Formats: sequence, structure tokens, C-alpha cells
Amino acid sequence: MKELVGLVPLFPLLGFLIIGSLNKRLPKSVAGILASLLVLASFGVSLGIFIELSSGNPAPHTFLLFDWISAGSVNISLSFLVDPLSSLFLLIITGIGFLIHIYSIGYMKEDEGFNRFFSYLNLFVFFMLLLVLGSNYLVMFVGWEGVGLCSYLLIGFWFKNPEYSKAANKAFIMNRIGDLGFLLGIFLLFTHFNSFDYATIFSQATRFSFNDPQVILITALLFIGAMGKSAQVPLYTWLPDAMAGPTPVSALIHAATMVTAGIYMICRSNILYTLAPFTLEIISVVGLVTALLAAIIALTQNDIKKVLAYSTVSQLGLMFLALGTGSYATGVFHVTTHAFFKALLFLGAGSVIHAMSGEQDIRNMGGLRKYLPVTYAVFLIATLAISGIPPFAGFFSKDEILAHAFAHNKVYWVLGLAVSLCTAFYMFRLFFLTFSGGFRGTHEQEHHLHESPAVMTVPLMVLAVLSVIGGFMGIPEIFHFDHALNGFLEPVFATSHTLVHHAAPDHSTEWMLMGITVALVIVTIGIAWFMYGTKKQVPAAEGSALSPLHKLSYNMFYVDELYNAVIVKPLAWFSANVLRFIEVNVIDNIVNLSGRIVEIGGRGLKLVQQGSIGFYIFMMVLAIIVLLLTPSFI
Amino acid sequence: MNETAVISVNSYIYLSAALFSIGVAGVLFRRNIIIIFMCIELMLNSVNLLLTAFSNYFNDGSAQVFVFFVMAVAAAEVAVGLAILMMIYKNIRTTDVNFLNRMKW
Amino acid sequence: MTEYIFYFLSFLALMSAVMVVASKNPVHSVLYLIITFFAIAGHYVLLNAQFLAAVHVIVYAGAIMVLFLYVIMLLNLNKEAEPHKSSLIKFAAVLSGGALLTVLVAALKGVDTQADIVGGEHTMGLVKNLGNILFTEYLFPFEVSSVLFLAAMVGAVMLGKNEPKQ
Amino acid sequence: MNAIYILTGVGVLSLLSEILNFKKYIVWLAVLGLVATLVFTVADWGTSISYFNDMVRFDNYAIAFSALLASVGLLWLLLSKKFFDSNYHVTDYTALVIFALIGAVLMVSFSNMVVLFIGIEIISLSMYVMAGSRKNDLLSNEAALKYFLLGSFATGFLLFGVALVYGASGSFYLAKIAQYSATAQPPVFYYAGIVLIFIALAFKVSAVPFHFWAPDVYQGAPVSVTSYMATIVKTAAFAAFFRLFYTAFASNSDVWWLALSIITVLTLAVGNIIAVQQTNAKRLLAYSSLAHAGYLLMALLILNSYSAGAILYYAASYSLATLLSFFVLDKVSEYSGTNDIAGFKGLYKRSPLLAFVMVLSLLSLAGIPPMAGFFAKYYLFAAALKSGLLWLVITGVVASLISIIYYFKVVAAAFSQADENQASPISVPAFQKVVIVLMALGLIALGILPNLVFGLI
Amino acid sequence: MLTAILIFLPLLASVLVLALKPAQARVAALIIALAELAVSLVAFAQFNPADTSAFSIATPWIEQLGINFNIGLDGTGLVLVLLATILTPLIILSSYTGNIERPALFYFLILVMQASMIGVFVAEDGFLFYIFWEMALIPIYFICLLWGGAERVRVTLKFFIYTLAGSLFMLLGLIYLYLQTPGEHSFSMQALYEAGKNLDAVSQSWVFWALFVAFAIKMPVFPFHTWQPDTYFEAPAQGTMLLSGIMLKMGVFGVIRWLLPVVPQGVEQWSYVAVILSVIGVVYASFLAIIQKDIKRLVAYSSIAHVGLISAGIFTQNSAAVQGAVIQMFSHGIIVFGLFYIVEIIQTRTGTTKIDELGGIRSVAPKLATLFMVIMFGSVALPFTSGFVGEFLLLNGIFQYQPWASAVAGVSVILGAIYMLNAYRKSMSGEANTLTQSITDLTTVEKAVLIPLCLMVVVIGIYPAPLLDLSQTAAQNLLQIVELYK
Repeated sequence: MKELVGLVPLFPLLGFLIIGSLNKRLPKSVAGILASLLVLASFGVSLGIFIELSSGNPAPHTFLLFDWISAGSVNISLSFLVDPLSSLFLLIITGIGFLIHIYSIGYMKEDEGFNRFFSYLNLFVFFMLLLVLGSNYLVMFVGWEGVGLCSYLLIGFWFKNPEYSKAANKAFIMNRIGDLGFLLGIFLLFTHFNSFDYATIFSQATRFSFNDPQVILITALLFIGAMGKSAQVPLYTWLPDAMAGPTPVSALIHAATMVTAGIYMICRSNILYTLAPFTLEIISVVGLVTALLAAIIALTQNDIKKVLAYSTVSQLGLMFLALGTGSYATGVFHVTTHAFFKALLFLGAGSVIHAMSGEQDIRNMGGLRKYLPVTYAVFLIATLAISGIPPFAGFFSKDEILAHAFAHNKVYWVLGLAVSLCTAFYMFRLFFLTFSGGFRGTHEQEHHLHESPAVMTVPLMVLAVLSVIGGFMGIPEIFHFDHALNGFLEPVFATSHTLVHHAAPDHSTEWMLMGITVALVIVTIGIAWFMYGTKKQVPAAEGSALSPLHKLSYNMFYVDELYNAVIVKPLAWFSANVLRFIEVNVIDNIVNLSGRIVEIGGRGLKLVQQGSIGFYIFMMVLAIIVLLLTPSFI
Repeated sequence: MNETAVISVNSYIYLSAALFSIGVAGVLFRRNIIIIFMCIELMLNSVNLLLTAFSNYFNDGSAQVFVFFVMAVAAAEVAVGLAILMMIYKNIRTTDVNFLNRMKW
Repeated sequence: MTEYIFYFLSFLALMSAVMVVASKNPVHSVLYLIITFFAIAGHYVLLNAQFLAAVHVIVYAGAIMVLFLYVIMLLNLNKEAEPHKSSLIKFAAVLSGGALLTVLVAALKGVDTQADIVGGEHTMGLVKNLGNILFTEYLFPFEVSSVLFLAAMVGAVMLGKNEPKQ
Repeated sequence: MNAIYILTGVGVLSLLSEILNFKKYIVWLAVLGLVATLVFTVADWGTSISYFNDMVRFDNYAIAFSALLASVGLLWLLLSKKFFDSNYHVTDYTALVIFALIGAVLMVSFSNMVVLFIGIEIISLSMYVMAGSRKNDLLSNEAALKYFLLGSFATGFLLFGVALVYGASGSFYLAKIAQYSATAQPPVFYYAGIVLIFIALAFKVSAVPFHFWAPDVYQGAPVSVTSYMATIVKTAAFAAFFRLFYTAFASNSDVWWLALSIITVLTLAVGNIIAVQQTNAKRLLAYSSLAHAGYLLMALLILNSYSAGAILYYAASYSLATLLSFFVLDKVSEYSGTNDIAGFKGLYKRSPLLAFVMVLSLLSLAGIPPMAGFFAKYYLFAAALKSGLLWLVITGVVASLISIIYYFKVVAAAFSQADENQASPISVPAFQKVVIVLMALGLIALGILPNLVFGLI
Repeated sequence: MLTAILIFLPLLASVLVLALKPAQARVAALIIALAELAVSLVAFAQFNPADTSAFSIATPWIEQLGINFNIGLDGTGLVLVLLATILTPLIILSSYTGNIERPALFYFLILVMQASMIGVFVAEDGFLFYIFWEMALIPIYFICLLWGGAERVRVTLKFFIYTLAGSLFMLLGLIYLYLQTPGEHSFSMQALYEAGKNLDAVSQSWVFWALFVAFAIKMPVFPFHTWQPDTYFEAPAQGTMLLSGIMLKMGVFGVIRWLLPVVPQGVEQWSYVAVILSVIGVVYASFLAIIQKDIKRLVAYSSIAHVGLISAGIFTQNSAAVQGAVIQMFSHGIIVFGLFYIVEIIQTRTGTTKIDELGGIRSVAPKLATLFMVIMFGSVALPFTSGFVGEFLLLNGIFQYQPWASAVAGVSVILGAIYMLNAYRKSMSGEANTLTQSITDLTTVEKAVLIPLCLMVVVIGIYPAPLLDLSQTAAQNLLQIVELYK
């Protein structure tokens, strides 16, 4: 099956080409189904590969397509690497991708850009697959930028709304900031290894000593890329804005797949990162700060998708925390479970929004349980999963992260726990406000409320199942099962593990941690239930007075405003005033000055030619006198 | 005049230079075209004198022949010059050399 | 003796030359110029260039100056009608004339020896010799100067002739 | 030598034509005469004979320049047909022009100062008259007067210089003077003589600061005459200048080198800088011609084996382009009634051919490849660099850049929208069309195959 | 032989065009351009990087002065020749939409321009190179002067004098080298290379600057760029396309062919200055592009930024970067042409190029918007577009030369995205306004221009090997020469 890996990205590419080129000439139904089937085909191949790898043949396989760029000493081939890590991501991408395709057929049914949507979606899948399949950093970068492109296209999908276009631009540009770091990182790799290939680099990486400045620089630069793509502080503000795109896009790109590219990249480069504990420390801190900040912001948001977006940012922060503590597999584990339940949450939210005719403000919802029973059920599962209630998927992965954090640094654990509690609180706040109580929207909306069609609910149900059972792939050892995922991924992280051995907390500690976490989470949920379930509190309307901390959170810590004031405005001012001044008044003036000298000189000189013969003769005589003197100068 | 008079060539050179300079100064000094013209003739004559002196100095007749040509040219120049003067006078009724200064700059 | 004649003639030439410039009346200028020419003719004689002296008198005093006089009379310029140049310009003119003279004299001072003489037994200036040179060695310029005369003549006639109104 | 015979014959014939009543054909006769001159001149190529006791020497230099002068004269005649047709004094003009050409030929072939002097005087006298040939036009009068007074004033200096040089060397023959320069320890006044001759010739080639007459005379004279002065007279003057200084005074180059450097730089600078200010196209071309004198002076300054060829080539390309531009100017002012640059507006619409020709000639004057003017400048720059005169070349380069400003002013006007009252098409006689097209092609051909000319001497 | 045909076919045929009636002229011009394209494709097909002698012609031209008519094609030259021959028909085609006055003259000038530019790319004699270099200036001057905007007279004059100033100093440099050639001087490329490398370091520096300034003005490199935005703005669309698409490559090509190998020591000594200037230019122009209110000027500044990167890359003398520069020249050529064409399309339809006055075009002209987007992403160097390959190789090359320079230049990756995306958003997204609501989508002719262009952008981005292979040997040879004489 590994040999067929080329087909995996091929199918969605075909889909993009066919649907994109035919566009409106293709009937909507055909387009949707074609796109979904192609992704399904990819999923099939991916599954085959996965099975092959997991059934005792984990040897990586490289698949060469063709030499892409070959210039001087630079040799870059377009080739794919199949190993456990990539195959796992293949499954997530194509699997969830397929479900979301199906869902979108229902969700986007009415949209005039239906075909365009599916072509973009297929393109996205293609690039995402390229990202995880590439056997060198450049192919990864292609995918990396490619998904950025699709993200841009899909965020700005409804281009008539200028705000959406702005959000798309913001996403692309912020990603580009990260991309520059990534690019510089791989240049530096090239300086040291004269290659971009994973195989070459990783096999020689150990010649760096621990915390070699060069390796720190490399990993830090690459991490900047990850910050952009995976929405970490300070480059995270694009992701909440990215919710401007259609909800399935938010689910697929901005929750399940693309934003986890940063985690994938770091896992892929784990050897380098292991060699740079300093960078790992930075990653942990950045991850934690992001997780906490986003969680606090999510506490007060009223837009259903915004809450989920900040939740995503927060969860991504946790994943980076996991990576920062050196437990790469845990990060991947959380990526997987998060993909399940966050996709589910988004799609559920999509279902709600669909039912509410586009309304996204949870203050106008409430009591949707009776109108949307299926959505209600799956949403509950997902909420439980994200909150970390056993035995749902999120519990296992999050617990593992916290355990590793505890082992690494107690402070990290405390903060990680705080994030978990916030998560539980805002998620249940969201859940209660949406589904319990009475309906707070308009009559018209109430009249219109309906459960989504099967094409949308079936994917929800599949994801719900995954959210329930997904965690079992990584059951902690204390439950006396094999950690299947760890075992599967072991070949990828083997070198790192031999370099550094992370001491796992002993079993009693782990039990204790687990207990504390679960207990506190349940208490938090209780508070949320108390506030929004029984007391039926509704968040204050726009413009009402808020406590300072609340206000800070509600306004997302004014980070956008801060960026605007500190970076954007000064730079714009600098360009418009300083550079423009230099351009017009200095450089161009110097150029024009030469012309002006000729002009002024001419005006002066021509006066000498003043017309009367007497003067001419006089000038001539003077000149003759002078010239007669010249021989004597010699 | 066959006594052995001793007058240096230098004297003639100085004399010619002086005459020449007077001619030049005259050209500068006067505004009347005719006078200017005469001053130019004076300059030419100083050259003739100089040439003759040199002719004598080298005992070479060619300089004197040159003087003939200078005279010839001077005569021709006078003819043309006076014709131009007449033509202009017909139009502007003055011999002021600086009157015609329409073209400048 | 010759020296005295030389100095006299030189003085005469220079003075009348100055007067040519200084006279206000054009007719006076002409007359002074004629005196200068005669003085120069005297120098020619002194230099044993008798033929040249004769030609000089005939051409300059006889023809050219007459032509000048004729024009002055024709144009009725025999009065002091010349607009005066400003004294500044006059001063500048004299100054630059003087400067030119100084420079020339400075440039000329290097004549090799005082002992070289003018005068003596030179027969160069005789018609025979001159004729010989002119019509053998300098035949070509002589012939070509006819072109010059032709051109001058045609030019003068053309400029002087009245055109029929078109 | 044949040139002089034939030209004299033609000149006299044209005077006779008035009497013998064939003045209608005289221009064509002159054309024939010039063709004959050209043919017979070229036939002597390579002979290098001196005539009349070495008064004139028709070496290759002289023959090449005579041929050039004859060709330029021929083209000039063809392009100035209207000037003759419209004129009452057609025979006189023809004679004067031909006589001037004789003077020019003397100036390029002399080997004795007397001949140089007579040549200069013939050409000058003819030009004084020609400049004033529009007798009732005050500008023409002014031109004649200025040219005449300043010209005869300069003649005085020439003669004084010649006398001094004679006084030291004892001869009027270039060969003997050269010998004297090379061997003797000349007195100081000899150098003064050289400088005075130099000044007089600088005047004739209108080098700054002896240029004052040129813009005014060029502007005041009838266009055809200006064109003649800017081409034939200037070429002859430069050829004479070079011939004299290269053969006779080369070994004293330290005497005049500084003076020449000064006036070269001044000429390049002043000519170009003032030209930028001009609004009158004729005056603009006058200053442009001044500026080109600067480049030709560069050739003198370089004074190596490149120089003669450089002058010849430069003169050829410059003359062709100048003839063309003056012709177009003439046509334009005839139809627009003005010599202003504004008169060129809409030229492209009014006569595409003239516009093209104008552009080509201006490009050539500006020295843009592949026009002949480029190669001319290139050749000079290369020769100057070979002599290590970097400052000179940089001056030349900067001057070329400045020249673009004013040449392109005219170009821009020619291709701009015409004013309402200046939209009438301009007609050009068929034969002149042929001539100007051939000349324009010649400009390109000379540029592409410069070795046709520069390698001759 | 093919090389000579490449030069003379358009040159001679242009005269023919001049004689034709308007309607015939534009067809004839297109046919000639396509024929030229065919010739260049034949050359491409026959090209063997290892042995290019089949394309060389060496005959004396002005023998006495050692000036030769030496032409030949190497990989670099061929890429640029291809660029010129591909773009010219597209440029001619692009003029079909507008209403060009005096078309015969217009196409005549375009063809002469093409011939001259190809001449520059194939010349192997210093003098010949210079002649073509200057010859290319005349037609573009007239194109700008005759069909340009309101300020054209002043702006084109400045452009002309500015570039001429540079090239005259280049001429001096070339003459100086020529005079250093032994014996009977020669202008042939090899002789000049020999002469250059034998110079002492100080002379090499002088020659370096004489040549560099000329090329820097042409490209243009900061701070010699101020002629460019104005000229692009005032020039007619086709003029801008010629200028930006092909002509500025002459400057880059000049550096590759006539600077690096000529004075290796001079380059060694001064390349860092060139790199710094180029890198400053990249960032500087990008910032200025951001604040432009006019999309045409924006593209002009973006072009400065891109070319700055190319120039910086070349001066690092890294063979991958040189190859990157070559492919980037090609890519920049087609992309900037596309951008200007789109600007032109927008301008003819709405009458404005002010970004703020536009908006919502995507909803009325989706095809235009889509193709614009492809080209735009080519311009911001998205992977799998042609822009990426070159930019990547260049940045990598600069990084290996001087990491911080690459980091600074790399900022343009971000800034480029900012200005291009903003321009796109403001003009294309949103609701159509009064100015844009009635515009029509692309016509067939426009599609015929833009679709091949976009295909090229993508195909080269995905499979750049053919172009890279062309320049491989050339780049290696070049750097070998440079290394040898350092």
C-alpha cells in the first residue's frame, strides 16, 4: 500500500482540477459527491497504508515523484515520506476531511459558490496531504503555504463581505510572518546540512551538541513558523477572525487539520528540538501562555464560533505544552482527539447556525435541545470530551499532557490545570446557553428552527462516536493497557527518546493528578450549570458595564488594538511619511537637482550672450588676453 | 637710404604690437561701425608692418608678397563691409554698432 | 639718422592711430588714419620695401580710405553723431587694450638679439624680386585671390543692388 | 586640385548664366559641377600630390575632406533648391556658394599659410554676404553685421599670429614651420603667434569664448545659409584647424594644449547648457552646432592617430544630420510661420516623413546608436581614453546627456498634438523626399558601417 | 544562424509593418511575433547546454577597431530570449483591446524593441552589446512619449536621460576594458574578460562601478530607481509591460554577463555594497508599495522590490542563486506583465487605477478576479507558482552569503503579501460600486493572453526543471570564471 501513497494527494488534486475548471458547468450535486468520493478514496488508501504500517511493517517509505528544483547545490525532489507519523495525519486529514465534505454538501446546499467551495476544499486537502507527506522541508513548506492559501480562499469565501476579506488577508499575512521564520529556519538547516531532506538532516543532526546556538536558532525559527500556522501567541489573532469562513471550513482547517501543522512540524523535527531543550522551554511557555490567554478570552465570548475558535487556540497551546515537555507523542495524541471533538463542536455549531439562519450569538439562542435533538446529543458528547471527562477522548490526551507537565515543571501543571478548568467552564457555559433554557431569539428564527438533514447529522454522529472512543488509542499505562499510539509512533521519536529520557510520574502521582483534575472539572461544570443552567444567566448585552477583568477578556485583551497601535500604525506612518519623504524629497530631488543645475546654469549663462557686438568683442579680447597667458602657465 | 641704419626687429615688433593694440582698443572704444572698421584696418596694417620688418630681417620676399595678399583681402573686405554697412544703414538709419541686438540669449 | 626717422614715423603712426580712435568726427578719424598709413608707408621705405610702400599708399590711402570717406559722406555721417559709450565701457576698453598690449609685449620680448638689424643692403623690396616671387612661387595664391575678389565683388554688388519689389 | 578647377568653372559659369540667360538651370548645373568635383576628387585618392610649389597638397586628408565638402555641398544644394528658386539673386548666390566651397577646399588642402588665409577669407566673405542675403530683414542684417565685424576682427588676430610665426620660423610653409618647431628653440613670440592663430581658428569654429557670433548669426541668417555655415564652413574650419596644428604645431602642443583644453570644456558646457534654454528651434540648432564644435575640439585635443579619422567621421555624420534637421526646420517654419519649437507641434501628423527624418537626425546628433552620431562620439571617447583623458571624456558624456534634453524637446514637439492653425500637411518635392530618405538611411548606414569613413585617413 | 534570425527577423519585419495599414499592421505584428516565438522555441528544442557553439556567430564587424558581430546563446541568454519572444506576442495581443492610435508605428516600435532586447541577450561583443542596449531605449522612449499619459514628456525624458547616463558610464567602462586588451584591441567578450581579470584591484573597482551603475539604473536598484514608478505610471500599458517585463531584465542580464565575469576582483570587493543596496531596495520598495494609492504605482514598486531580490541574489555569486535569478527573471517577466495587463483591463473598463475607487470586481468579473488571483499569488511567491522557485533559490543563496541580509530581504515575503493582498481585496472583494458594477468580464482576446500566462505561472512553479536546466551550465561556467580570477 505504501507504494500507492502518490494516489493520496492525487485524488483531491484531481477533484480540484475537475471542479475548479468546470466550475458552474458542473451540477452542484455532482460536484459535492465527486469531491467527497475523491477524499474518501484518499482515505481508503491512507487506511491501507496505516494498516500496513501498524501491522508490523513500520519501515518508512520514500516515494519520489520528480526532481523539483535542482540548481547548483540545491537539490529538492518532490517526494513523499510514509511513516507512522505521516500516516496518522493522513488518516485524520482524509477521514475528518471526508466527513466534513459530506457535511458541507448539506451545509452549503444553498450557496451559489457551492462548486467553488468544494474545489477549494479539495485543494486544501491536497496541500494538507502534501504538508504531512513531504519528505523534505521544502515540500512541507509547499503544503504549509498551500494550506495557507486555501485558508485564505475559504475565509474570504464570501468575498462580498469586506470584513471577511480582511480576515482572510489577516490570516494569510500573519501566516506569512511565521512562514518567513520557517523559511529562514530551513535556510539555516541548508547551511549546516546542505540539504533539505529529512533523511539527511535527521541522520546528521546529532552532530549538534545539546543547546548548540545554531540548533536553538534553527528550532526557534522553525517554531516561529509553527506559531503562525498554529496560532500561538503572538501570532494567534488571525484564527478567531478566520471564523468568517463557512463553518465546515472552521471545522476542517481551523480546528482539525491545518492549525495542527505546527505540531506536526515539530514532531517531524523532534530530533532537532530534542537537541535544543532551550527552544522546548520556550515552546512550553508560549504554549501555556497561549492556552491560558485564549481560555480566559473564551470565557466571555458570545459568538458561538468565537468561543470555539479561542478554545482551539487554547487547545493548541496545550499541545505545544506537551511538545515543550518533550512528549511529542502526547502532542500528536491530543491533535488526534482534538480533531475529533473540535470538528464535532464546529460542525455542531454549524448545525446550530444553520438552524438559526446564520445567527451566531449565543445570547439569542437557548433551549435548542428540543428543536435539535441530534445536534444536542453530539454537542454534549463533544463538550464532555473537551472538558476531559472520562472516558471521552479528551480526557486521556489532556491528562497525559498534564501528567507530563507535572513531571516537567509543577507550575506548568498548575497553569495547565487552570486551562482545563476554564475550558470546562466556557464549554459548558456555551452548551447551556445554547441548548438549555428557553429560546431567546426572534419569532421568525424560532419558527424556522429545525434539525439538520441527515447528510449533516450522520457525519456528526460518526464524529461523536470517535469522540467517545478515540481516547482509547492512548490509554495510560496505569489502566494496564498498551499505549497503542505511543507504540505506533515510536519509530519516529526513537532517536529523541534515546537522547533524552523523560521520567514519567509514578503511578500514584498520576492517579492523584487524574483525580484532582477530574474532580475540579466536575466542580467547574457544576458552577457553569449553576450559573447558566439553573440561574439562566445570560451574558450582558453589548455595551453594558463590565468589571475590568471581564472587559479585558471580553475585548480579547485588546491584542488586535495593541498590534495596530504598536506595529501596524507606526509602520504605516513610517512608510507614508519617512520613506515617502526620502523617496520624493531626497532621492528624487538629488536626481532632479542635476537637471535643475543645468536649468539654472543655462539661465545664467545665456545672459552672457547679451546681443551687442561691443560686448562680444570685449569678451573676446578678455578671452584672448587670458589665453595668451596660458603658455606661460606651463 | 643705403646707410647702415641699425634698428632692431624688436622695435618693429613693439611698434606693431602697439598699433595693433590701439586698433583693438579702438574697436572696443567706439560704437560707430565705420570707425570700428577703420580700427580693424589699422590692426591689419600693423600686421603688414610687422611682416615687412620680418621680411627685411630674413631677407625674404615672401613676407612682402604676403603683405600684398593682406592688402588685397583688406580691400575686398572693405568692399563687402561697406556694402553691408550701406545695406544696414538703409534699414536702420544709424551706424551704431550696438543698435542691432535683437538676437541674444 | 635712420633711427630718428624711425622714431618720428613711429610717433606719428601711434599718435594718429590714437587720434583715429579718439576723434569724435568720423571724417577726422579717416584723415588721421590716412596719416597713420603714410607713416607706415614711411616705415616701408625705411625697410627697403619701396614698392610695397607705393602699393600701400595707392591701395590704402588712395582706394580704401577714399571709399571710407565716400561712404561717410554718402551716409552723411560727418558730424559727431555717435552716441557715447559710458565712461565705464571706455575705461574698460582702454584697459583691455592696454592689457593686450602688455601681454603682447611680454610675449614678444624674447626676440633673440638686439643686434639684428633692419635696413642695410636689402634688395628684396624691389619690384623685380617681388614680381618674381609673386608670379612663380606664389602664383597659386595670386590666382586664387581672384576668386576672392570675384566673391567680394559679387557680394558687394548683390548687397548694394536694389531688388525689384516682388 | 581638380576640385578647385571645376568649382571655379562652375562659379564663373553661374555668374555668366545671368548674362547668357540660363539662370533657370544654374542650380542643376551647379549640382552637376559638384558631382563632377566629387568624382574627380575621389579619382585622385591615394596620390598625395602637391601643387604650385607646395602651396596646396592633395593628400588623402585633403581629398577625403574635399570629397566630404563636395558631397555635403551637393546635398545642401539639393535641399536648398527652394532658397534659390525663390530668390532674385539666384546666380549670385550660386556663385557665392561655389566660391565658398573653393575656399573650403583650400582650407582643407593648404600647405602654406597664404593659402589658408585666402581660403578663410574667401569662405568668410561669401558667408558675410550670404548671412545678410535677406536684405530687408533686420535679423539677417544683424547677422551679417555681427559676422562681418567679429570675423574681420578675428582675421586681424590670425594675421598677427601668422606674422609672428613667420617672424620666428622665417617661412609660411607648413613643412618648414613644422621642422622649425621640432628642432629650434623658438622665441616666446613664436608661441604667442601660435596662440593667436589658435584663437582666430577657434573663432572660425565658434569655440567658446569666441563663439558669440555663432548663435546670433545662425539665427539671423536664412535657414539654408545657416545650414551651410553649420556644415560646410564648420567642417572646413575644423579640417584646417587640425591640418595646421597637426602638421605645423604638433611639437609645440604644450603651448596650446591648455588653452585648447579650456575652450573644449567651455564649448561643451556652454553650448549644451544654453541650448537647453532655447525656445527658438533655429537658435537651438545653432547652440547645438556650438556644442558639436566642442566634440570636434576633443579630437584636436586628443591629437593621436585617431584624430583625423575622428574629425572626418564626426564631420560627416554631423553634417548629414545637421543638413537634415535644418531642412526640416526650414519646411516647418515655412508652413508654421515660426522658428519656434512650438512650430514643430504635430509634425508627425503633418508629414510623417519629415518627422522621421527629424527624429533620426536628432538622434544622431544626440549620439544614440545605431546612428552615425553615436559612433562619432564613441570614436572620440575611445580615442580620448586611449590618451588617458578621462576628465575630457566625462565632460563629453555629461554634455551628451544634457544635449538629450533639448534634442528631445524638439522630438517631443514633433510627436505632440498640433495646434488648430498648424495642422496643414507639409509637402516636400519628390526629389527632396528621395534625398532626405537617402540621407537618413546614410546616417544609419554610417552608424552601422562606420569603417566606410573613419578608416580612410 | 538561429541567433541571427532571432535578431533580424523582427528588425527587418518591423519595417514591413510600418508600411501597412492599421488593421493589417496589428495582424502582421502578431504573426511576426509568433514566428519569432517559433524560432526561439526551435532554438530551445535544439539547445544543448553543454555545447552552445551551434548558436554562435562570430564575424568581424569593424575590423580596424576590433569590433565584432559576435552573437551566441547560452542558457541564461536563452531563458531571456524565450521570455522576450513569449511576452512580445502577448503584449501585441494585449494591445488589441485598447484603441491604439497609429498602430503601424506602434507595432514597428515594439518589434524593433524586441529585436534590440534579443540583441542584448545574445551579444558576445562589448560594443555590440552596448549598441543593442541603447537601441532598445529608443523605441521604448517613443512608445512612452507617443502613447503615454499626461505627464509623459517630462517623465520619459527623465527616464531616457537617467538610463542613458548610466549606460554612457558603462560605455566608458567597456572602452576602458577594451583599451586594456592586448595588441590590436578587441571588444569580444572573451577579450574583455581577459582584460578585466588582469586589471589591478583598484581599476577593477572603477570598472565595477562604471558598469554597476548602468545596470543598477536599468533594473532599477535602490537608490537609482526614482525614474521607474513615474515612467511605469505614465507609459502606455504595453510600454510598461515591455519595460518591466523584458527590459529591466537587461540590467540583470548585464550583471550576469558583463559584470561578474569581467571584474571578479571588483565584484569581490564591492558585491557586499551591491547586496546591501539591493536588499535595502527590496524592503524600501515594499514599504512604499504598501502606501501606494494607485495600483499601477503599486505594481511598479513591487517590481523594484522583486528586482532588488534578484540583484542581491546575483551578487552573492552563489550558483543556485544565479539560477534562481535567471528563473526569477522569467517568472517576474510574465507575472509583472500579467499584473500590468490586469491593471490595464481594469483601467479601460473603469477609467481609474486608484485602489480606493475600485471594489467588488470579483462579483461582476469572476474570471478576471480568478486569473488576477493566480498572478497575484505568483507575485507573492506562493509555492507551486513560478515566483516561488526563484525567490526561494535567491533567498537561500543570500542566506548562505549573509544570513541577516536574507532575513531583511525576506521581510518582503510578508510585505509583498500585504500590499498585493490588500490591493486585491480592495479592488476585487466587497460589493461592486457604481464604477465597477457594470464592467464586463474578460473578452476572448484577454483570456487568450491571461490564461497562457497563468498556466505558465503554475507550470513553471511545479516543474521548473526545463528552465533551471538551461541555466545550470551557464551559471556554473560563470561562477567558474569568477572563482578562477578572484
